Amino acid sequence: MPWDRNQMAARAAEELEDGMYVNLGIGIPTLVANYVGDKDITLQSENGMLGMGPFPYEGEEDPDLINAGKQTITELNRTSYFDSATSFGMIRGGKIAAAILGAMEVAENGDLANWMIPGKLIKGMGGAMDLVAGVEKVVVVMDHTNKAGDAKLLKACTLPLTGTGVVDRIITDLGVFDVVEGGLKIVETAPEVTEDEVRAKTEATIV
Amino acid sequence: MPWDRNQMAARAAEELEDGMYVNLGIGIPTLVANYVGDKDITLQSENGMLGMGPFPYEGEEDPDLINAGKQTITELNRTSYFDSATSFGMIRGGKIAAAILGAMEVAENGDLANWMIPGKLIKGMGGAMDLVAGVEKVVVVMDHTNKAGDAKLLKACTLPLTGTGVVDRIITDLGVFDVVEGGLKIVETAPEVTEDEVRAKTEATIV
Amino acid sequence: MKKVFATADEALDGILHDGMLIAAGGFGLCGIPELLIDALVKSGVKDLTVASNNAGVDGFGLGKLLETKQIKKMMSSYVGENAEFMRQYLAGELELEFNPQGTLAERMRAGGSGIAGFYTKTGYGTQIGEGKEVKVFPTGPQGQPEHYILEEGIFADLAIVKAWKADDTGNLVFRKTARNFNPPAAMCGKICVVEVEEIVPRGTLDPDHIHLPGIFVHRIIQGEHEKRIEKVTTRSREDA
Amino acid sequence: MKKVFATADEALDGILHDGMLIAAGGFGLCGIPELLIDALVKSGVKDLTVASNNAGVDGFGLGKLLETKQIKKMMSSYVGENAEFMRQYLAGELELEFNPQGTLAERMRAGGSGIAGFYTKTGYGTQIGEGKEVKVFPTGPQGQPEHYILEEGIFADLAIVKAWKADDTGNLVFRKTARNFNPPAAMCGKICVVEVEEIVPRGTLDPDHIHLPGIFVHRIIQGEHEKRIEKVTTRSREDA
Repeated sequence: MPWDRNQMAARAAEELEDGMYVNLGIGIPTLVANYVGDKDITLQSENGMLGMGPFPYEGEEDPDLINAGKQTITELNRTSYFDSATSFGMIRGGKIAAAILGAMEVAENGDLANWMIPGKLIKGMGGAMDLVAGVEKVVVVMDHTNKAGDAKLLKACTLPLTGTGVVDRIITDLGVFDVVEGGLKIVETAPEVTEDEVRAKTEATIV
Repeated sequence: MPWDRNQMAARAAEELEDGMYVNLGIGIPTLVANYVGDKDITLQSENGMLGMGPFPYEGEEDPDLINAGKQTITELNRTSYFDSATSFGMIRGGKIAAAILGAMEVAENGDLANWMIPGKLIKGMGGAMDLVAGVEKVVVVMDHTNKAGDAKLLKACTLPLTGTGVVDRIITDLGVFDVVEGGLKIVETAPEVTEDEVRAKTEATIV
Repeated sequence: MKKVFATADEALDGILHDGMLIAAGGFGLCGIPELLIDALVKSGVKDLTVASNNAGVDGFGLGKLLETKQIKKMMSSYVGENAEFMRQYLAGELELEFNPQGTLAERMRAGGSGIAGFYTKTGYGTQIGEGKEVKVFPTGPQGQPEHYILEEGIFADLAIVKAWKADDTGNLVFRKTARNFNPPAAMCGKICVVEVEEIVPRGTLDPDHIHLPGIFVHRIIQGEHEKRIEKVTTRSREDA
Repeated sequence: MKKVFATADEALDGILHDGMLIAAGGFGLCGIPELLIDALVKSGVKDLTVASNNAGVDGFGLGKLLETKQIKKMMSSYVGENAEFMRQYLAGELELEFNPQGTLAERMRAGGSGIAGFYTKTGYGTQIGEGKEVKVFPTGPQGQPEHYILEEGIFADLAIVKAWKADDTGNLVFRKTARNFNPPAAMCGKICVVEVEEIVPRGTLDPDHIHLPGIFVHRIIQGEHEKRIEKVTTRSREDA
């Protein structure tokens, strides 16, 4: 049985260790915050905050306090604020231990595409290019295939890249995969998901 | 009669206009602060302060509050503190309207030497290279000749340079000089100092 | 040198010209210079290039300047919230230069700090790196070579910025994540105009806690801000 | 992740090795990490390269590490206050790489910010520019070409820093001009050890007014500081 969104987020949370500073992307990665448990994790929001707290209670939204997904949030007793230049200084400078991001495509060499579909969807890379270039460990959380059932783990990305050779680990609804020499390595599969099923739905070389 | 140190500083203060942010070097330039009168001048200290106040009263020295010459100083109601990277950001970025600096030698093309005498005196350039590269108007205040009576306004500097073509105006004990096409132009002379005397004590071309 | 002006119109008077490059602070709709944007709409200045992380939303923030077609080109990292933007871009009516978010912030800081260019790994091997100079530095964990691309400082004709408080010398304090791009945008403007919620007397801001010193600020106005929230997201009290 | 250590010796335990590159905060004797310098002397670590604006004075600050000859090379902008420094340098016992003060600060910030190199006008046409890449950018007032030199980021093995206050997550606040080189030095260290006058409970530092977020800080100690003044300069009350 493939993992649902929350199960994928919970699995991604296992990647995080005590004391880590972590950046979570928009979408499923945002849910990871719900599963860190007792671990001492500090969340960075690249618009200028370390120590991101949960969503505010109704009526307590502050327009001056949002995350990188533009959602209202709250602060914690460890929080600090800073400007965007400093924020990306720490990102590029390798101070963030892990980034958990969504993706449109990942290639077997770790190339990542998650910022545009030419002629169709133009959103922009936001902070993703800086994150993948600077952060120590890049974990991608994504559906294993698109809605048409086509593979999103490819031999080579077809969409414009966000970064080259930057992805370390991929968590999909079907399992967990590491980018290694020669292709992707299956670390584990979701319950009742077989390696054959994974191979059938993956274009990338599985080693 | 040549100007004394205080008269040179007073003359240099005339270069400053209302609203200017100004950096004063060590030595005679520091004295310029005593002569700004009612003009709304904000002094920058490149170790990380805008709005430098006077020396503290005895017993009120604060080890955390010094100027770039390492002297104890005070703050004003306009003061802000910042780190060295930001401080030199504003210097290189052209935000400082004027710098008043000392010099060992100035050449007729505006070259400045004020940071070392090879094999003899090794102090370092401190912030001077950044100041002359970034500040809009660079005014040098210096003795016209050295103790041996040799010219310090030269055709070309003999000492290692602080910057090339950076000096706009020079104030010496003998007068005020602008760096112009072809050499130095006498703007004014100290009382009873003749143009002949200036020419005799100057190696640089006077146009 | 009086820096305080009565209105946004007056604060922009005499410093606008068609084709100018404007750096704008703000992230999404948070910390955006709403009053100065309205004044730009009113001024009718056109053919603008605007460096701003986002382009507002339809009908608010920089979205207003897109509707009036006063913007010729945007330099941004993310424009996903703005349908009119997408329409103009796909129709070829608007130029768009994508900048990774950190590159955009650093380019602004660089321009304001006398740094003409800098080398970043961000964007190497992607569209963003195409046509840009590549240089190798031995910055890997054991000194291995890594690839960097050259990005240039942004030197804007005008910066428009929103802060929380200012004193009359232009010292600024920002509030929470509304700081974002405002300090780097302010730094890179030849002229920097700032709107604040409150102008306070000199000496009431702690000099240790001024986020942007007044030297970067040329004109200031105080005004009422709508501070629209883009995505109200809450938890219910029962979750607690 | 416990960041708070009991003593400077413990805070440096296991992270020192001969030949390492250390970035140190402070300007003159203001805001220098005096306790960590003492611990470095005690450790006996040697062949150090130290990036620091100054080299202390004879017998205090980095001057202590010069006396014990633990420093092989200094990267500094100004060393005029230190006779032992001058003696070792003129005798060829010590290497010295002069960096313009702003270049040194920016090199530290760059290294800590993933910027491998940057172009500055500072030092072009001087000894400092010799052997460095020159590039022309059209940054003059009317787009005229201007010359810049390439300076590289400093990536230090260790940063030693003095702050005023910290919380136990490493968020730092500095006081007045004792801030100076401390934030950029902290940023460029693979490991950053900080000494403070006071460790305060979480939540007591205003999150809007933290000068350096804890992410840059790995180890913290609290201790008594001598805070020696280099040049006591006063005015008499009669002048008032």
